[in-house]
Amino acid sequence: MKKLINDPFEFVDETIEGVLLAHRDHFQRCEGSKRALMRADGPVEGKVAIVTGGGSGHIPVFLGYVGPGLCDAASIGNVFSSPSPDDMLAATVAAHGGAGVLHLYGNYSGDRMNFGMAAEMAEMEDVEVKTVLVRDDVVSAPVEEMDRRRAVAGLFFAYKIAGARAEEGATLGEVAEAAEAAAVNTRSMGVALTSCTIPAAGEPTFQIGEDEMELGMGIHGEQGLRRGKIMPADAVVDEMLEHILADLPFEAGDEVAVLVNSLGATPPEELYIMYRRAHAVLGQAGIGIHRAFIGEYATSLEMAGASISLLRLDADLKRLLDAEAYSPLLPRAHA
Amino acid sequence: MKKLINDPFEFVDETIEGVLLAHRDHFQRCEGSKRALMRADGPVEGKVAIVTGGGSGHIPVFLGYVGPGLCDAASIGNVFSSPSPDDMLAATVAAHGGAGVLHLYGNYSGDRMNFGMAAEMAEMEDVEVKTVLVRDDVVSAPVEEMDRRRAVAGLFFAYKIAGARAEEGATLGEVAEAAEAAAVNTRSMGVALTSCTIPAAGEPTFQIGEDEMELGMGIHGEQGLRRGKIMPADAVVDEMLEHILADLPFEAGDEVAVLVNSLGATPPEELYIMYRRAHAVLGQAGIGIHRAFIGEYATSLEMAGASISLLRLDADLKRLLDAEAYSPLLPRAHA
Amino acid sequence: MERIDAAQLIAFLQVLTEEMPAHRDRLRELDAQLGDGDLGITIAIGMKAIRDALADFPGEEPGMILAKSGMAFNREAASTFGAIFATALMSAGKHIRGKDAIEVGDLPGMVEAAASGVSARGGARPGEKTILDVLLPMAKALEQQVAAGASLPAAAQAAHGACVEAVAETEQMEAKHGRGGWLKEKSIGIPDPGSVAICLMVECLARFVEGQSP
Amino acid sequence: MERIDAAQLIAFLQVLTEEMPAHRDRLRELDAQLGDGDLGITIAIGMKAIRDALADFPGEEPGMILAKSGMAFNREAASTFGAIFATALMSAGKHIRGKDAIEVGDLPGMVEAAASGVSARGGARPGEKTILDVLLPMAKALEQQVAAGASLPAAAQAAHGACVEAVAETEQMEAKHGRGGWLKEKSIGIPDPGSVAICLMVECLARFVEGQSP
Ligand SMILES: Nc1ncnc2c1ncn2[C@@H]1O[C@H](COP(=O)(O)OP(=O)(O)O)[C@@H](O)[C@H]1O
Ligand SMILES: Nc1ncnc2c1ncn2[C@@H]1O[C@H](COP(=O)(O)OP(=O)(O)O)[C@@H](O)[C@H]1O
Ligand SMILES: [Mg+2]
Ligand SMILES: [Mg+2]
Ligand SMILES: [Mg+2]
Ligand SMILES: [Mg+2]
Repeated sequence: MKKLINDPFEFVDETIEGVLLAHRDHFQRCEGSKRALMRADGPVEGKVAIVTGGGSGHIPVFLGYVGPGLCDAASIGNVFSSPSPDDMLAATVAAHGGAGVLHLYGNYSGDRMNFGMAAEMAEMEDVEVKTVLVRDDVVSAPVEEMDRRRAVAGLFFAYKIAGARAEEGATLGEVAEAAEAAAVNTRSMGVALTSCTIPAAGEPTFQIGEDEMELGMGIHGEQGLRRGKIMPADAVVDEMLEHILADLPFEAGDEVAVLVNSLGATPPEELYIMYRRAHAVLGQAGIGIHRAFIGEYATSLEMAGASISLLRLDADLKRLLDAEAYSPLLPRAHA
Repeated sequence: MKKLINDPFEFVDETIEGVLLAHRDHFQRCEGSKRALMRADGPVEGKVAIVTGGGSGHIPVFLGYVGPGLCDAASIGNVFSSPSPDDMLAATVAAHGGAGVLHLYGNYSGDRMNFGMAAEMAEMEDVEVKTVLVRDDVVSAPVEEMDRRRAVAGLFFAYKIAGARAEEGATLGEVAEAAEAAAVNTRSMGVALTSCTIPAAGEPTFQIGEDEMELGMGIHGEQGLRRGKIMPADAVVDEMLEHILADLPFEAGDEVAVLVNSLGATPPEELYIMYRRAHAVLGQAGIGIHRAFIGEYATSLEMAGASISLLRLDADLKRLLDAEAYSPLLPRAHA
Repeated sequence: MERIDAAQLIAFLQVLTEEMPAHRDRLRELDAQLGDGDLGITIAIGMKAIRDALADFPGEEPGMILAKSGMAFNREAASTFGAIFATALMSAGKHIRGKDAIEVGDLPGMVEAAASGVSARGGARPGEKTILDVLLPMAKALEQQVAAGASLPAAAQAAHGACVEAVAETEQMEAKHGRGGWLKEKSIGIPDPGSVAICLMVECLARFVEGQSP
Repeated sequence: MERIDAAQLIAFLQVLTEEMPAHRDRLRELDAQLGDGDLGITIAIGMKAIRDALADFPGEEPGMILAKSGMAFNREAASTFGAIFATALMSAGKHIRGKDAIEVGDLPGMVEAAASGVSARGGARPGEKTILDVLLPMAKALEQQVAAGASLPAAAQAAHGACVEAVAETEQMEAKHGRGGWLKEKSIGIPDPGSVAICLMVECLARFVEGQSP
């Protein structure tokens, strides 16, 4: 384990401390929780608040998606583990601007159960809560069982779309609808070349050969579609897009946003090499590219690998995707 | 070597292709060169043009610093190798808006010699050229031999400052002065935990033990100050800041900008843990922090490690640092 | 020992929270095969959280101690297992509300309450490779023990035996929930990590009530 | 062989560009010890660039072929070494401008011209662990050979001998330029990679003129 860290059990709290010190104008702590942050200018009176959360180790997911045009607050747990209901409740109550709260997060059972408890408690405190789950990873379950699918980098699209809709002054129902529209129109798939190491575990989560890759792996090291020899980037992109395109399916004439995301160690150069191929494949399929996002949007600590996400756009989604948004932890080209 | 690439010898050209496809509104090729890009809206008539360049493998350095408020064009070479004088000349001529060109790049002999040839040729074509070299790595030579020092992530500050000054309509001499002011007030030091692998080489540039780190290593794997056992992040930051602070020296009452930069594989979480310590150490030393930049600003492919850079500010530098700037390849929090 | 009063429950939690972290690596490895490998850490952190909370428990009745232990666990080690475990302890604790000691006759009902709480929270049904698959056989074994007039140590022993068997049976189940659910048939052949953790806790309980008996 | 005309120079460049890439790994490793390890790749790419340019050379005189080879090398494999090597070849080429063949008597002047071009471009002085430290001894050896009336093969052989010795001497020098310069005294003990590359090229030349001689 080669890391620039101190006590592995202080990893999360020290990260949050650093984030707060570096971006004092952007974040504040939510009252009553060490593990929940919100916009410095929150709660925004009269606006639907979007609250997210999940395990640590995925920056910019989740804290990095807090900001104008994005989420209002996030609670984060230990590395790759759900936050506690207490922290989620603190975020929910703190961010509430009187217009209700959307719980928008990835479809992981720990998060779902704990957010479920938090939502029950919030409702006892008279905060209206709706929930939308992102479930974009095509290999995690067949399309007929979409509700069992896990979330990966497609979270970005859901945050961006829902955040813009809330900023427009929409109601809780409308914001939830926009978030769900983003969720059902997003498809992703990843590839991992190396494992990451959870600081407190001290050992790689999984073993993988020097010449192997795993297609479809989840962002916590969950098994993917298949383990095989490393292939050239173009072949990897082809195989990923084959699964992604067939799943929705995306069709000639569709317009999409493309996200090529690094899981951590994979450098931007490789993402651009992948994007180049994706651009060609989509062109061949008659699918138009409205906008490309390339960089670190959802990581797995220092894992080497990448994911591709497509969001099928209509006029509404396009408007929301193009709206202004800001967070100091996000790649610049996000809007 | 675990990489998502195709032919290693096409690595650079495919990266550039991807960048151009992904950011069509932002970049264009410079006439006559496959390895030089400029602002899509360039040349900017009447503005001093800033041209940079160097080896590939460091994104966002160099292409990522082309944009409004930053550089006007960049030429890039093979991985970790200087661009050719032809490419530098193409960038220089294409970006020239009639007000002269500043060659602003890192102090590496290959770049210096090749930019030297390009500048001679540009002057034969009646383009006035001035040159400023960034030389921020404190361990690469003693302070009395500052002109032998190499550049690392401190490039960011020089681009940001010079770019803002040029945007203000300053003359070539004034822009060069601002760039030099940034250069002489910047100090950096890095630490590497792993090597990177040049795609065409196929093997790690250097060997380093599973429990070792190298303090002061350069961004191409140039030897640093000392090889030793990995230390906790706080101790690493303390040792780096000791060298950095003593070098200028930075003193109580100074105001600085802080850059904590990932060399590639080191995740943002670790950068924030380091920043947290840097914040404390600077506070203790009575040094004020005007602004913090945390993320990937100058990388070495997939190397694990980080660097810290400090820029000592005065009122002018502060104004220039805070000015607007944009590039789709830069972390958001850069201005 | 025939009853577990508040002081003894605290003593037991002391032993439990000391012992469980030792299984960290085994649970981590098991969980890594089915999911993300965090369960070992979850248990270690959660047990420490209970341990840190023990000082606040004197004066509380056993039901409340169980509920607060669950909440403390999930506060510091929130996760699927944390939520499920907290739900189980809260449900079991609610079942003995008002009692000043746990007697052998309370056990079947407590475990049944835990099982139905877990099922309500996570939507799992028997045979889906979750801790339900140890809770339900354990409840059944305890009922039989109580019906046969068994002592607390004997009942705990039998519960542990049922657990061990039940864990072995989870090996052949296909996971439907949590990360294991994404593996589908590939999840077969590995025991359910959460169930292994429960089994280890029951083993510790059985040893505790045995060791303390006259 | 007593003279190298344009056709023979092209033939030599064919051999050279075929052989040099084989030294890739050795040069990479040497350069990695002093700097960034790219020299092996630089040589491989640069040599390929010259090879690809060969088709354009017929019709050019030898001096122009040298100059264009240097430019082609540095266009595709720009680097410190590329700039230095291009400068060396351009300076040597300029020295024989107008001649239709290189004769043994041209060699000392060509190498001296290369050395002063390199020194002007990069500011290095003798003893600073750069290719100057092979170019200068080589020029001296060639001068002696020419004064003694040596044949072209003999002179080339002697130049290579001088190179080998000079490379060995660079081991004891402290680097002052390029990446090696940052290592200071730690650069001692390793031969200068750029000089090793030059030496390998001269060896190839010596074999070429030997093999082709009657
Ligand atoms: N719906 C559920 N009901 C009951 N137990 C569950 C459920 N889902 C998961 N579990 C238990 O939780 C264990 C995994 O816990 P944990 O590692 O925290 O989950 P994850 O890391 O996948 O979020 C499983 O082994 C299983 O025993
Ligand atoms: N100023 C100089 N003059 C002459 N030769 C030089 C000079 N600087 C470097 N060299 C030569 O170039 C070689 C290194 O080339 P290269 O690997 O391209 O440089 P780098 O990677 O450090 O930019 C050295 O071994 C040395 O022989
Ligand atoms: Mg987990
Ligand atoms: Mg180099
Ligand atoms: Mg788990
Ligand atoms: Mg080199």
